Amino acid sequence: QDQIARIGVLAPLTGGSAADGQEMVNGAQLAVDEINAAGGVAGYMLEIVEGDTQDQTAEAVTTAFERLAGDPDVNVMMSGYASGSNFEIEMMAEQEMPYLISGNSAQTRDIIAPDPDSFPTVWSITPSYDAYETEMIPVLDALSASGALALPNKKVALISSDNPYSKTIMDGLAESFGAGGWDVTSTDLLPFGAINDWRAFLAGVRQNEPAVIINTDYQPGNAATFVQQFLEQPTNSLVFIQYAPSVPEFTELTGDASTGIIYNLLGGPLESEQNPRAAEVIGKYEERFGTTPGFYGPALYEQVYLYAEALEKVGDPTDRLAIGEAIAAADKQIVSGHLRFDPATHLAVQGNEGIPIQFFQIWDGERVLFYPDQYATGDFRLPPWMK
Amino acid sequence: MTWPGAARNLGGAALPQMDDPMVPAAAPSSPLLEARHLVRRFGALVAVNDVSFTVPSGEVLGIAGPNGSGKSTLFNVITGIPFGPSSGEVLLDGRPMTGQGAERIARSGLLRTFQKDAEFGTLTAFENAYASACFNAGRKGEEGRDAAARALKDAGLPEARWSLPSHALTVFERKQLMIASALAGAPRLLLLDEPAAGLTQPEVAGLDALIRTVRDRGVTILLIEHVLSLLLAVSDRLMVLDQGRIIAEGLPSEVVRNPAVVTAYLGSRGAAA
Amino acid sequence: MIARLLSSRGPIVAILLLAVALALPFLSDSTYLRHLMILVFIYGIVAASWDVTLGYTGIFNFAHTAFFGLGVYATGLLAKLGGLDPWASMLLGSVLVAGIAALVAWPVVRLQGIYVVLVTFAFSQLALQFVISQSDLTGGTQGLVRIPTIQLPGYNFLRDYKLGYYYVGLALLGLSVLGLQILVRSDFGLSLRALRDNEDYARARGIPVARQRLKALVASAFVAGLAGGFYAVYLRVASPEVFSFATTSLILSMVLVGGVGTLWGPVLAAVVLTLGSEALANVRGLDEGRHMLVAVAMILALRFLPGGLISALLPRRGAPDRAARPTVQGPTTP
Amino acid sequence: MTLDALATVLVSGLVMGSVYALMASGLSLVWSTLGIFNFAHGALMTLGAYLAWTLAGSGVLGLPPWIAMLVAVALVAAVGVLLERLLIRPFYGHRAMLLVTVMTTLAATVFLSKGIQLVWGPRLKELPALAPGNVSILGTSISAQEALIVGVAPIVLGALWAFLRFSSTGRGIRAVGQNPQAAQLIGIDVPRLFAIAFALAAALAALTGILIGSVRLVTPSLGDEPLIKALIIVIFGGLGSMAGTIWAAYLIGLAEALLVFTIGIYWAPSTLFLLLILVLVLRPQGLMGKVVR
Amino acid sequence: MTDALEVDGLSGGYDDYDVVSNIGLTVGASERVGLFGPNGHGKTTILNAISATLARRRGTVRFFGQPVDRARPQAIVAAGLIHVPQANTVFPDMEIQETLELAAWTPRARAARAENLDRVLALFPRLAERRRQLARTLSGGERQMLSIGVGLMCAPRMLMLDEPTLGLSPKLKDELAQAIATISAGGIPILVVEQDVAFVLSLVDRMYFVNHGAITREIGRRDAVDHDEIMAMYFGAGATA
Ligand SMILES: Nc1ncnc2c1ncn2[C@@H]1O[C@H](COP(=O)(O)OP(=O)(O)OP(=O)(O)O)[C@@H](O)[C@H]1O
Ligand SMILES: Nc1ncnc2c1ncn2[C@@H]1O[C@H](COP(=O)(O)OP(=O)(O)OP(=O)(O)O)[C@@H](O)[C@H]1O
Ligand SMILES: [Mg+2]
Ligand SMILES: [Mg+2]
Repeated sequence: QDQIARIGVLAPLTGGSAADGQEMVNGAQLAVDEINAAGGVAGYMLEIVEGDTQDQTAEAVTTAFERLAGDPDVNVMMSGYASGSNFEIEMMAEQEMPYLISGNSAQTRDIIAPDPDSFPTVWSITPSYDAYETEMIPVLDALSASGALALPNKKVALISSDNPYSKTIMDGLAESFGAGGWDVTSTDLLPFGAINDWRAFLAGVRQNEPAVIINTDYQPGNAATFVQQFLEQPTNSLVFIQYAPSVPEFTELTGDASTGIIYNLLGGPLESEQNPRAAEVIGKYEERFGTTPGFYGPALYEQVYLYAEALEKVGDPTDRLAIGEAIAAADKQIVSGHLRFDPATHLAVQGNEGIPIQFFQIWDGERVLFYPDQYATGDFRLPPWMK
Repeated sequence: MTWPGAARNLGGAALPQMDDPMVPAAAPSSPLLEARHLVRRFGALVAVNDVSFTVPSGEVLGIAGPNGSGKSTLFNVITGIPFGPSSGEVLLDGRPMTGQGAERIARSGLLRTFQKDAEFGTLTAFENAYASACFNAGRKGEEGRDAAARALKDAGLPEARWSLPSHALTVFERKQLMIASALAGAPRLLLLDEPAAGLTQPEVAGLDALIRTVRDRGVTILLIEHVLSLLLAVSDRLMVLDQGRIIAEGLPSEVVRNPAVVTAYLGSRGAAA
Repeated sequence: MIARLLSSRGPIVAILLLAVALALPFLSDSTYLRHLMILVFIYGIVAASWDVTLGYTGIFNFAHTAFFGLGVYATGLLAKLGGLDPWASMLLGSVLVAGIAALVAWPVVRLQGIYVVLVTFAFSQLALQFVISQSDLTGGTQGLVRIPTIQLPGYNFLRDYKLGYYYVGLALLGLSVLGLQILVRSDFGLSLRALRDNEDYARARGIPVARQRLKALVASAFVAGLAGGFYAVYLRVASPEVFSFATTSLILSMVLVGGVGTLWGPVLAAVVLTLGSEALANVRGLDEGRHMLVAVAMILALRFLPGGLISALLPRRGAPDRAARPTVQGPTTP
Repeated sequence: MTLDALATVLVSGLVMGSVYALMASGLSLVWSTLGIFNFAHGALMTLGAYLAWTLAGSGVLGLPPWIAMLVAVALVAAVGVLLERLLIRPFYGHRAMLLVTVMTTLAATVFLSKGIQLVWGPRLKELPALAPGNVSILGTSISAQEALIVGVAPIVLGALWAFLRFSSTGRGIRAVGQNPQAAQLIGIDVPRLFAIAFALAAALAALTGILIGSVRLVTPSLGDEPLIKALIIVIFGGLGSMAGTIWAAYLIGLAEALLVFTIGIYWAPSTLFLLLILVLVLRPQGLMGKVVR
Repeated sequence: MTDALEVDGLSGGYDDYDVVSNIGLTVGASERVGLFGPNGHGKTTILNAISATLARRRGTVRFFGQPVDRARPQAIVAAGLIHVPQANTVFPDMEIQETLELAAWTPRARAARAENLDRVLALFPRLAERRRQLARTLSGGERQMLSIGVGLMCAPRMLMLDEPTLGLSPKLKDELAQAIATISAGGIPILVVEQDVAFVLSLVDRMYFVNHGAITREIGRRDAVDHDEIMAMYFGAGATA
């Protein structure tokens, strides 16, 4: 008697990013099953259709999109990330397809911001990455001020691999450090891909002994190698690595070696007593699939709920514009904080009242959230190699 | 691919065409080919060692010599295929050929066959000959097909075999084809490397006739051969190499009596021949 | 000419296929199917043109996908940053690619057999590295998005359920294969096959080996560039994955499964492989298994159709069976 | 360049060269004997590393690392035999054998690497080091595992070279590659030697995979990049020349280290490619290859 | 005493057609037998069928009384029936000496390696001069010498030679004829395919004429056919070659 509303999930199910892809589908499935068990929404039972974006080539993504779009029951699509450039946003807009996405928010903004009204159905639950570039210095200053950290100098060494995410962040960091009166001793760029040798960079570090070392390459394998090679001959520096330490694999690979490493996250699960939603969703996921999710499982879980609530309001899944409008009006607590959308960029609003940037330190394999204060689960400690 | 045009045009084509513009009449005044101090080294080995000779137009010059004496290498350095000389030079009609690039040399009329089988294996026999007419003699289309058909006929390849891929031909047919394709390319000097090897006696006799026909049409010929009956029958002059050097040169009947030639090359039985 | 065309079964099959292809959009209004067919057309062109160098000329050219990729970027940049009309960008882009191919050909025509793999492969890596490093221009690893698309007066390619792209793609495929067909059947094509069979012998018969190779490379690169141009205006994005080894091996499989040394074989294989692997994509839970199945199918096809898929449709002409001599061969250094 | 820097470049070039030489040797073996490029070589490396991981400490069986490595190598050798039967042997004498086997081995790569993803999942794995700790060579500190590779490579390569050159099976393998018919006629069991050659190459691949996997991390794409490098080295080293391959491996390793030092890691690969093209234009027969005429 | 080689009802060919059919021939225990006939009529194919280098073959082959028609090529070589193929290039990237040593592959041959090597190098001094030269760079005749040398290194109990004189100089041909005579005088039977009728006549006891894939005539030494008669045979058959 129930009608069916299908949700197209674009995800890299095969190839190098298959782990992420699987998590996306799992997260979505978890939410769909819950909603269906509760009787569906607005007379509709939800169902997931997968579109494999493989290695994220343009034609693979377009093919997956067309395959999903060809199904008349698919009136919404979502993804953690589908392509490197998010070009599929345009195709979504052409078909007025509601599209929820969580990755690559810089690309999303670049496509949408020039003309937001052309994309009424496309929304990103991740905020702008600007905070990655600007929040670092205030946090460091706060740590120094509190006496938790004594920086021996104002030198920082930066390294990145050549991908838009890491490179943009490194360039932004270099700029804000420069503006903050820091001496940026290096901004090395490595080719994108597996990096097995960080020693050339580390040799420079040992010469300059900067107070802060920042690696914006986001790949956990590379980061693990980086940590190991740094520890061969550590310097008295704070080590910051972008994104990678948030992935469970990183701690598995490095074991105790990663104790003391810091990293930050924008839009990741905000696991704190102040945000019980995160623990709840992650707990459900672990129970169902037996593994700890990263960000994309919970993200898709939230996206399905966002859609379900919009559908509840509108009642008709084929009224895509109305669905898009309903999503735009969202104002709720999700795993990563409080979600509201910025109409100028269609991204989630960033900030301690919106989706906050979270700083973590790894200690004995645990991730300790030490900033922002209102969500903190512990304090920053001096890494074991520092004096 | 078959060439319907070829079969159609065959009937009308008179076979030996002395007035063929691509086959210039003999110019007795100067030698057609002149080799000056040709040397080819392979590391320490000197395969061709200071070889000089001339070939007047219209002659059949036989070349003999023990195995490994440098005969094939001599052909290689003359034609630049696959390599030129270490030093020395080759002149055709007084114009230097050496260092010109193998295909240029071939197009100026120096066409060779190979001791080992060589053909365009997946092309039909006819296409093999046509490719030569087209690219070596610059005869395209109808004209090239005529030339190819004529050359194949001259070489004696049965028409029924023309549309077979050449790798499917028998040993003898492939030899015929190799000569036909050289003929189709409008040779002025034809260099044959052991064309009679492995042939039966009747086939050798056929080759004998073919060489004479080609010669009579004004093509000068260099012939390497170990089948003495053929070599002695068709050569106007005979040159014997040993260890890269010319050890005898002259009329065939005289050269075979030369004691140096007998010891190095002919042995007892050969001398009797 | 006509008589010769009709003398074999190939063109008849081709005309039949063409009729089916023309009618397809009327038989099904699925944009998904049309999209897949457009990809088939693009890959068909790339694969068929690759076979001109790989199969007909015997050049181990591993830069073909790079030519395709450069076509994508050249057209994308000309249209987006250069502000040129996308049609003109496609054409100019392919001319540019042909020019680059001439540069690559310079060392390639001088090298023997397998060394060509190295140079062409190195070139495609260089091309990729160049595209990635010039991120201000090309968008780096992120790629170039929002490439303007082709337009016809009064016709909107974006709101016609891909009908327009479908026919443009089909026309490009038809024209490319026809053009290549004329090329390989000409005297020039004959010389290519000749020098492939025996390089030294080709020289001995007056064929300018280096020059013919260069021309073959340039011609096939031009066509690949054209396909790249169409790819760019159709998908409206240029991303570095077009240079990837995965793309190369996908198209290579089309050439080999379809039949080396034929033009229609690769096109046919483009249809079969694209539609086949997509059909498997619809089976849920097959994920990696689907690629494994395709791999097995490919090996079986190579094993049991040594002349390629095309040989299942068209028995080879001319040579009787004995033509294919199953002799054991040692390392071939063509 | 200071003496210190020179030492760093030398050591890092030596490490890279050793890895390259190991990678390329198996590929070169198959190329110079069977006359094919085995694109599955990289996937076999990966397979070896995963098998060793499963057998060793972190995996199910918990064998000591050395034993795990040997067992994994043997298993992969068996896979090699199977691959030769299914992918190579049926195509002997095919008119485009080189290309067709490129394709079948590529298909095998897809099959193996997707299979590896299915079995072991996409997450990274870490192999226990055969030699833990760090050592210092010429004043440059590297991990003992890397030092082990530097030490093992010449031994393995020397043994392989001597085997091919002096043992009768080795000579037989070379002969079979050059002319199978003639080999048959002197009494060589051609199919058996083909299988041995392939098994040996697969074993070398597995060994390399395990050694690399214990320096880097084990991922489903562990063998991809090494395969490309190895391919380049084999071609550059000269066709069918094992000695040339090994020289090329060390030379390219050193050149790369030098380039990384002088112009940085970003442009080093491209520059290396350009250099290779230039060298080939000047020496069209490869580094050590003979003129094939 | 059993014959060295007994072939009965042997057929063989390529793909799906037979090139030779119903071949019957024998070679006595110390006999020299010749095969001749027009080009392309199946002489090589007969030898290939006997040495099992042809996939497709039927009929019986006995070697010193033992059936070998089901045997694989290496087993036939191990038994001592050695086939020296026509115009073969041996192993292009191996040195002469290495090739000859390798050729003593079977245990029986390895036992006699040093001795056989001396014999071969004495027979073809050119090979001794060029021990370190790669086979691919040899001249046509030198390559032929190497090919025969390889056959001799296999420690033959019987030799099958396919056009051994191809490309050899008259003098060398002579020496080869003598060598073959010596070898066979040592008790090794010989089956030789040859186009040089004079050569073959001087060498063998008996000859078979091969025409259109079948043996159409047997000529004994006592039959004393002369040159003209042989020419007539060719002309009768050769027209369709
Ligand atoms: N590429 C090479 N490298 C080394 N030696 C070579 C090379 N090519 C030829 N030779 C040697 O040079 C000598 C001359 O060879 P060539 O082929 O010219 O002899 P030929 O007179 O034609 O002999 P045949 O009558 O046996 O064909 C031979 O001893 C041969 O081994
Ligand atoms: N590998 C092959 N595949 C198919 N046909 C072949 C093959 N080898 C030879 N043939 C055909 O078999 C027939 C007999 O060939 P074979 O080589 O046995 O003749 P032959 O008498 O030895 O000739 P020749 O004196 O030229 O060596 C020929 O028609 C030839 O075309
Ligand atoms: Mg010669
Ligand atoms: Mg024969």
